Amino acid sequence: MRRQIPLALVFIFGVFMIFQYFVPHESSEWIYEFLLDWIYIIGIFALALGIWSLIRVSITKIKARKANWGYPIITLMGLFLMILFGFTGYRNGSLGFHFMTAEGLSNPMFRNFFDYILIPIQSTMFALLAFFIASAAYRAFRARNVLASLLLVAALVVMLRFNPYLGPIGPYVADAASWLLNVPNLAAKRAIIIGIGLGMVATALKIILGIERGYMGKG
Amino acid sequence: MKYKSLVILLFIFCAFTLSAAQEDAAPVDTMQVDSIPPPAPVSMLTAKDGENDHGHSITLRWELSADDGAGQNSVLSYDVFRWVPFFMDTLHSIRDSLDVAEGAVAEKLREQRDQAIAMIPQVHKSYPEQGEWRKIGTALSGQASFNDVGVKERESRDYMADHTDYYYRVDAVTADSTVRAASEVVGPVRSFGQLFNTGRIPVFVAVLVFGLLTIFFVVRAKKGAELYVRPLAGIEAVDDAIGRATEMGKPILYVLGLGTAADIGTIASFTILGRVAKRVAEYQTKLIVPCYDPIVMTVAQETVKAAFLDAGRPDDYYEDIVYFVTQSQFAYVAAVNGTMLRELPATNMYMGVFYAESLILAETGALAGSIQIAGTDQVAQLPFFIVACDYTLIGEELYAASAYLGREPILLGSLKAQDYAKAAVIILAALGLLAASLDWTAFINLFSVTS
Amino acid sequence: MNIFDRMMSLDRRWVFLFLAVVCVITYIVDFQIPIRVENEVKTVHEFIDTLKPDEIVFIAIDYDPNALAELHPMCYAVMEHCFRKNLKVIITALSQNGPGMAEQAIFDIADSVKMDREYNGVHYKGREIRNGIDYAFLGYKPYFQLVILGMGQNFRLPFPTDYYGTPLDSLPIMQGVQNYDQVSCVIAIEAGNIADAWIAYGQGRFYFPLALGLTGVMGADYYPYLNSGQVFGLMAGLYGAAQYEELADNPGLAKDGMRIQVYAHLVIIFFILIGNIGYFMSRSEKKRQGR
Amino acid sequence: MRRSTIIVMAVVFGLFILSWIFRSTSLASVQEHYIMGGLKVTFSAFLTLAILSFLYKDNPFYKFAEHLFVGISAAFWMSMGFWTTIVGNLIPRLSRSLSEFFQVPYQPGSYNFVYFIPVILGIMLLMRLSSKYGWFARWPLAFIVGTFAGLNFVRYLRSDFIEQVSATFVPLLVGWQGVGHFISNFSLSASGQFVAIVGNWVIFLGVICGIIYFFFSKEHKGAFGAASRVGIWILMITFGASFGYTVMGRISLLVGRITFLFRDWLNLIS
Repeated sequence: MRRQIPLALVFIFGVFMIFQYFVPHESSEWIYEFLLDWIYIIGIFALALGIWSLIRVSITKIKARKANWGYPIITLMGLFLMILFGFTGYRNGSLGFHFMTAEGLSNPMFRNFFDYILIPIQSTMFALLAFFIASAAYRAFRARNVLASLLLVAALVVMLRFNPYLGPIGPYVADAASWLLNVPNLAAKRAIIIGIGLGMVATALKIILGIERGYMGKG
Repeated sequence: MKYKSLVILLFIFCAFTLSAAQEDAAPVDTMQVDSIPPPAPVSMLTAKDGENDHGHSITLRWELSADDGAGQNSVLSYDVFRWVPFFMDTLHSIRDSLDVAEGAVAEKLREQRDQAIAMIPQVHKSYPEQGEWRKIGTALSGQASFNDVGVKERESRDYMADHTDYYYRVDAVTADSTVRAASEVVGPVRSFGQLFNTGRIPVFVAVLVFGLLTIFFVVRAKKGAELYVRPLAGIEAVDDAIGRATEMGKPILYVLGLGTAADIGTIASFTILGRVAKRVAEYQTKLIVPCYDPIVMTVAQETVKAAFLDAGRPDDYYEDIVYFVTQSQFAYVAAVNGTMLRELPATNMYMGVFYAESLILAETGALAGSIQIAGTDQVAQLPFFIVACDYTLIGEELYAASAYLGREPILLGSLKAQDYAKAAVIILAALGLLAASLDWTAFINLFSVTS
Repeated sequence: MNIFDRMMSLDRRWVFLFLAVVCVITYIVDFQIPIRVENEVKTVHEFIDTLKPDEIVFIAIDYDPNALAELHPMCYAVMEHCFRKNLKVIITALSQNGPGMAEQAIFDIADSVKMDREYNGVHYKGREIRNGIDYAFLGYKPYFQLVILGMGQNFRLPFPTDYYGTPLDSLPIMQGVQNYDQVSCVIAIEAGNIADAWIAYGQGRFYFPLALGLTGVMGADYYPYLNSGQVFGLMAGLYGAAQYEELADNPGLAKDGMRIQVYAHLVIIFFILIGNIGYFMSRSEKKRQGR
Repeated sequence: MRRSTIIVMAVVFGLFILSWIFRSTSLASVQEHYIMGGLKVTFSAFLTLAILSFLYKDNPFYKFAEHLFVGISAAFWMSMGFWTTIVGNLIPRLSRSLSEFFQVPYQPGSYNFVYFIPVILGIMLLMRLSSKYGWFARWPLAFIVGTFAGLNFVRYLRSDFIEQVSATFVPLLVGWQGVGHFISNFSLSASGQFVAIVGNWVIFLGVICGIIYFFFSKEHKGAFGAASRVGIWILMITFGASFGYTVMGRISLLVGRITFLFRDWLNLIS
């Protein structure tokens, strides 16, 4: 029972969604919209589990007093402060359980934390990619064998496509780069995508039929 | 001076572009527009229920006016009109009041609105009395069709009732919008929802063929047919990597990526996680699984727990093997980066759906000296994994991995089905090539999905 | 460990440091790099460069702030070139947030044109750019296809007044200007599907010379129109803008951006080469020792 | 704590205060809350540098920024989820009094009762925390996995299979008007007929060879092996080219941060 009912649910909803795709009628659309709405709502309940997990792991680390045990305190402080700002605000001069008002977010600190803590860290993490793309290129682009050489040459040609110091060969490099990006690129991506499509479809089918059930626990 | 026509012309154009504020501010004193002879009207106007839809739409088609792109070449656009009963204004005024109403008044108005909506088919029967022609849209010159699309939500102002008799007319309009030619009226026509989308027949055929193919090979595999699968370096590395971690006494980091439980790539990754976790439990190595999505975390916990049970070591399982970090892309990456440099895992596995963070993770992992095995179905991230990881499962290989690791005949059977589908793709592509070269459009149209 | 082994296994922090230093220096220090000019940009520049004073150029600024980084430099380069050549400019903005973009460009360029400058050896005296005389900004109207079609009849149909509410007939620049027939070319700077409308409904119907300025990713999709002659020139992304700045001898935002890009790319290529030289040399060394 | 650590901390703290003071004074003429404004810019810059310091090595500043980021972002998404999904979508359909409490317009409807189902499923999910009834959590998971498996099954069959296959249907001879025409108009220019024809051949053969590379149940030997090798070559060329193409965008991101540090924070350039 503990496994059969969930597997039956997977089958029923999976098959329903397949048929729904072919039925344009209004009632089929209504059910489709309801189902998607439900998933968002269940997601929020799951988020509560997630936050609980984060808090528990942090507290375990703090209690164990292993290396770096102090940092989870910062995580928890950030978490609770932001929750406090996110769930309270002033409206008509009184503090309460508010979020949005006509003037925007009811607690300006929520916005401040977003703009001056989340955004700078986020963009800097993203910007780290500039450095990592350089170090990855240095480390991995070695002409060790045919495959590695192809990888290396294609990357070099594309990276040189607007380089002004190439003299007369410059235009040819630019043409070669755009050919690489338009022709082999298209072919390879299409081959990969067709493969992915088949793999996904097969996996989805195995899930619906209950063949692939590794994601569902035992007992 | 053709004052009048120009003023009217401007007026109509402005009304159309919704800039009421500027309508009157246009004194015209220097401009001349020559008078335009009336254009030919459109012909053969037809109206039909919109195909393959949920109803609430009518498709109009016509033959272009003789003066559109030819003849006097004076037609600039087509105005589409529908006959609208005055009763619809009553309905709109109920909607208006409802917008501002509260409490019991709103309740009452909502009831009135629903009653009014129920009467829509009936009031359209009074055509051509108690109603008037109203413009519902514009088609540009050269276009010979128009879709009158409403919505199905009764709360909306754009609600268009099904099973109602509608009447249409199309005007050919010149630059001087007073100079126009009306078509014949078409109607009555009714909209309704269809039960089967014929535009999607190719998909339906593919579903049936692929489904039957898979079931056939799975059944055959169950009966015990031997199946060959070629070796995949990335898969073989998984076993070695777990062994290496055990020898070194270091943990294994398994990253499920940014996918949600909605992504098949993530679900494939659960299966791989299950296999890895089972072996980890047998070898008694430490496993770390930080998660980005809370539902993914929940499923991953179930998976790992079941794997430990399978391996006969349920007591070694604890809930925090799989833990939630945060649902923010780069915060998750920052935390996983930190984990990599502090726990120094022997092996990092990245399986599932990844975005821009792929390279940040893989480079940090390389810095920490871990063996790295990646697999993703995100084509854009494959180059970075290929460059920065030791082994990469490319696209479809990620989905095949679970079958490879498990070596269960049923799962291998479905791989065979995938291979047959690929063979079919090659044959179809070759045929399609011929078809395209020989202008054999009938074949190409077999694959066109229209809606 | 000999030098080649060391070249092969540099600490990656050297790569990081080198890249950071080069980016910061090329960012702060204002120096010029040569830009290789492609033909499709040269045709645009030449077209505008050979126009006579008081001829009219129509510039469509159809992008939103999210494409600003790529398209603003292009818009600035073209507009300044027009004003320096004493051309008159009619501007529209057919995407919703376009007017903000257009105004910002107009005001910034007006400031810049006030200064005396020398481009390609020609001295240009600073001058005041006046609304209604040197340029007209018609503003935004929805339904861009209809607006483009309507302007083919008369600019006054979609735009009875300019963006600031002045009737077009009271603007000196618009005297005798009815429709596309009186403008010498249309330069459409685009971040989306309005580009298609300019080709299909504008050039396709009224046959004016059309040049496109596009974002980098859009570029490749529009080359077929260049080959078929529907557009006479095409500028794509920051690189396209940099080429225009190079031709106009007026380095600006795009060349600044390209300077950083070119050198950052060179740093990466440099490290790839170092790695490979080290790899091949140490391999041949090992072979020799092995023998 | 080691002495050197304390010195570094003290220096960073000192610089932080200095930056705060300088930024505040420079903002005093433009902003009302200039002390707060100075703190905001300084703190943003501190966090930016803390993350960048990770490139040197893992250090307390990075750890601080990382842990702060995790906590705040988790709470951010939780607040957003609660207010948009629960308050914005669920409550207006379930309860009039709760809608009034949260001041959102109540939306009565005859099918609203179905919204109790996700609430029940959500509560079942929370039962995971109980060791006895934890297995109830599989119901909502089964619902989600099943729904999306069905949804993706048809959608990917269409977008990644049928549409991609039909996209390979290209003519092998582009604009063919006979051999004479082809030879007399022969050119190697990027827009010429020859290049277009070669392009279509490469696309066709590339797709076929790429697909052959992904065959699992056939040994890659002989002609089949050769095709699969060509397949992986084309994949590698593509990966190299995509890698090279991405560099430009990534450098732009770095330029964005340099702009923040040198213009918005240090005010070195205008």
